[in-house]
Amino acid sequence: MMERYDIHRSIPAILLALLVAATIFYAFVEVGFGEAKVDEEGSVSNRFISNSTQETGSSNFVTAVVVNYRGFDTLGEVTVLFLASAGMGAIVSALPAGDKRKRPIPPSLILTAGTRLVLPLIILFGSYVFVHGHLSPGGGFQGGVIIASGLLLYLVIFPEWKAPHKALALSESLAGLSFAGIGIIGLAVGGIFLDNVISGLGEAGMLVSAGLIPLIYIAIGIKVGAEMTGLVARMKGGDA
Amino acid sequence: MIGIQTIIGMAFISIGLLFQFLGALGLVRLPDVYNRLQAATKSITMGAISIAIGVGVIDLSLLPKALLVVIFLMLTNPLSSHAIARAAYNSGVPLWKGSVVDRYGPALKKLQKRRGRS
Amino acid sequence: MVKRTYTLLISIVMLFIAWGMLSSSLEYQEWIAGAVIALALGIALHRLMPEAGGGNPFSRGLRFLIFLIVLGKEMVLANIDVAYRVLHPRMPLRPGIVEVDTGIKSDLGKLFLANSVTLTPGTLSLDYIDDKLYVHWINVKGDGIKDSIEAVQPLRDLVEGAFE
Amino acid sequence: MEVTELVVYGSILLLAAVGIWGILSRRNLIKLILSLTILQTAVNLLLVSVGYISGRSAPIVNGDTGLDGSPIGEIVDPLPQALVLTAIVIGLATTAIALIVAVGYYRSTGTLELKSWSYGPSNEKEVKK
Repeated sequence: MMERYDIHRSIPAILLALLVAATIFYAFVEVGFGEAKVDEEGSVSNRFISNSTQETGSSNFVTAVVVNYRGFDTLGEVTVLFLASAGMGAIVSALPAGDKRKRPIPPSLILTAGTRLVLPLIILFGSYVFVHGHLSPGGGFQGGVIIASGLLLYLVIFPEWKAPHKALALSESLAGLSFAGIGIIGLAVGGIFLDNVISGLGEAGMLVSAGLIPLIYIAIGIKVGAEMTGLVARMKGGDA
Repeated sequence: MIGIQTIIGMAFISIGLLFQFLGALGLVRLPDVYNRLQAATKSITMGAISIAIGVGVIDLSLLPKALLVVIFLMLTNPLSSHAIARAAYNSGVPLWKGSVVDRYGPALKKLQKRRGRS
Repeated sequence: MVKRTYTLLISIVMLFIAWGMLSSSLEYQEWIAGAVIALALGIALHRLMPEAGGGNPFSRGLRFLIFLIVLGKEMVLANIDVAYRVLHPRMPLRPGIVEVDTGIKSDLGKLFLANSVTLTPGTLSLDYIDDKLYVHWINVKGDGIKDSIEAVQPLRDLVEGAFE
Repeated sequence: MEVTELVVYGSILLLAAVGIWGILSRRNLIKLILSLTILQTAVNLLLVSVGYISGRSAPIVNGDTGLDGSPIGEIVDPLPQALVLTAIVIGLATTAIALIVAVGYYRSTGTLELKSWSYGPSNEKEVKK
């Protein structure tokens, strides 16, 4: 059904949108774009910038903040993602079954062979991104989503493929457990949950450095990859 | 002082941009989906590859990554254009009226008949 | 069985080289991590990879290199061809879809043939039905039925040498 | 006002306006969810741009210098970027839930249009029909 252009609804909507845009402009034009606000003594960012390389050993400041200083928050974030995935599973199982439409045209040989050749490379790239989370842009969430996008490609090309939900759930919970377990190691040794107890290990800038941060990011990568794959497979519908 | 490396890299990037422009022009000028895809795929693959190599030449530490991008583009870009062309044909987009021959339509019909029977 | 082992080895080496290009560093830690990940992914996913043909890997690799060089040359020619057709005021087109009996059997060979056909001048691969490749050809020679093998020359022989 | 500032703030305002307009005036569920993600993008862009400092490099150390060879302290503020990373993940979770609700709506009603929830004089004809 084509959506009609509805003047009664659009004019107030446009006015409200312009009002909000004007408010944002008015509020943020005073902030000062591109000014060095972090150099003030005692600001949180300044504390992170000047100390985090020594304290965590991570070359990437964003990773140091996300996984070390706010690691507990990240654990909550991963939990939110897990809840979304579980909630989707619950909703899908309660839905009425979709109408069985006519079978789509099967993919050609070129596409299937190409997918089979490219998929391992995509998964390798995803692993590269989450293994190098403490050295370069990227990390567990991004790498996990790259892996899931590769499996989404596989799901599109081979529609008959049943996602192995049991294995996905197993790897997801094992990864989540190891995240929490690393946190408890910190609690046991350093007295703080998720304390980076071996931060001195390795030289900054090398692959083996930054203590527990790469381990946590690997766990997050596996967990996010498994969750996203399950989420996409459920979205496909049918037999979830 | 601009080094010779930068000049070569910039030359590669300029050639790539030229090819990209020609591909976009072909997308506008050529008559039907299949002819347009021909121009778009070839020019845009070549243009992107040329730009990647140019970046790799300017900063040599990026060259291996640029080559990996080149390999990936050469592997996946033809695949996507093939998928678009096939989907267009299967959903009934006609060939340009000046086309001389179409051997695919009859073969596809035969295949569908066979699939429907089995 | 021999072919499977061969595919496994090839895929591990391919993944390892890809890792090396991604990290582009000479640190031994990177290479160890790459070896571990390539090994794991190769063992887990080698059943998925299209099977490589048997035969002497070195002559095959050499032929693959020649294939890549010719492909590069053809890509440049293809772009000049596109430029000529697009910039010509009357646009010399004689398009059509032709059927080519390529005679290539392996999945990998078919994939590389189809991809290279798309990148060579004037042709775009559409589909494989019963081992016959259907090619959209922008400049059909003759009536498009007898001489259709010309659409996939000269890369067909190179693909056959490298993958069959 | 520099060109960068104009471009960044201009795109933020444009995205926010488009998102709000879409949420208020569209009735198709998929378009609603798209508008929501556009609005999220605007907010994320706003947060990152607050942490931007002109002339400084990305918050990553490469050996003894920053990524572009500047001294170590010369980086932009990493804190908003970490915050936005969290915001993106949470936004993704909400989008996923919204999409599955849309799938359920489609399966039970056979359409993605929010007919019975809409208001205004232009809809009564449709209801009668």
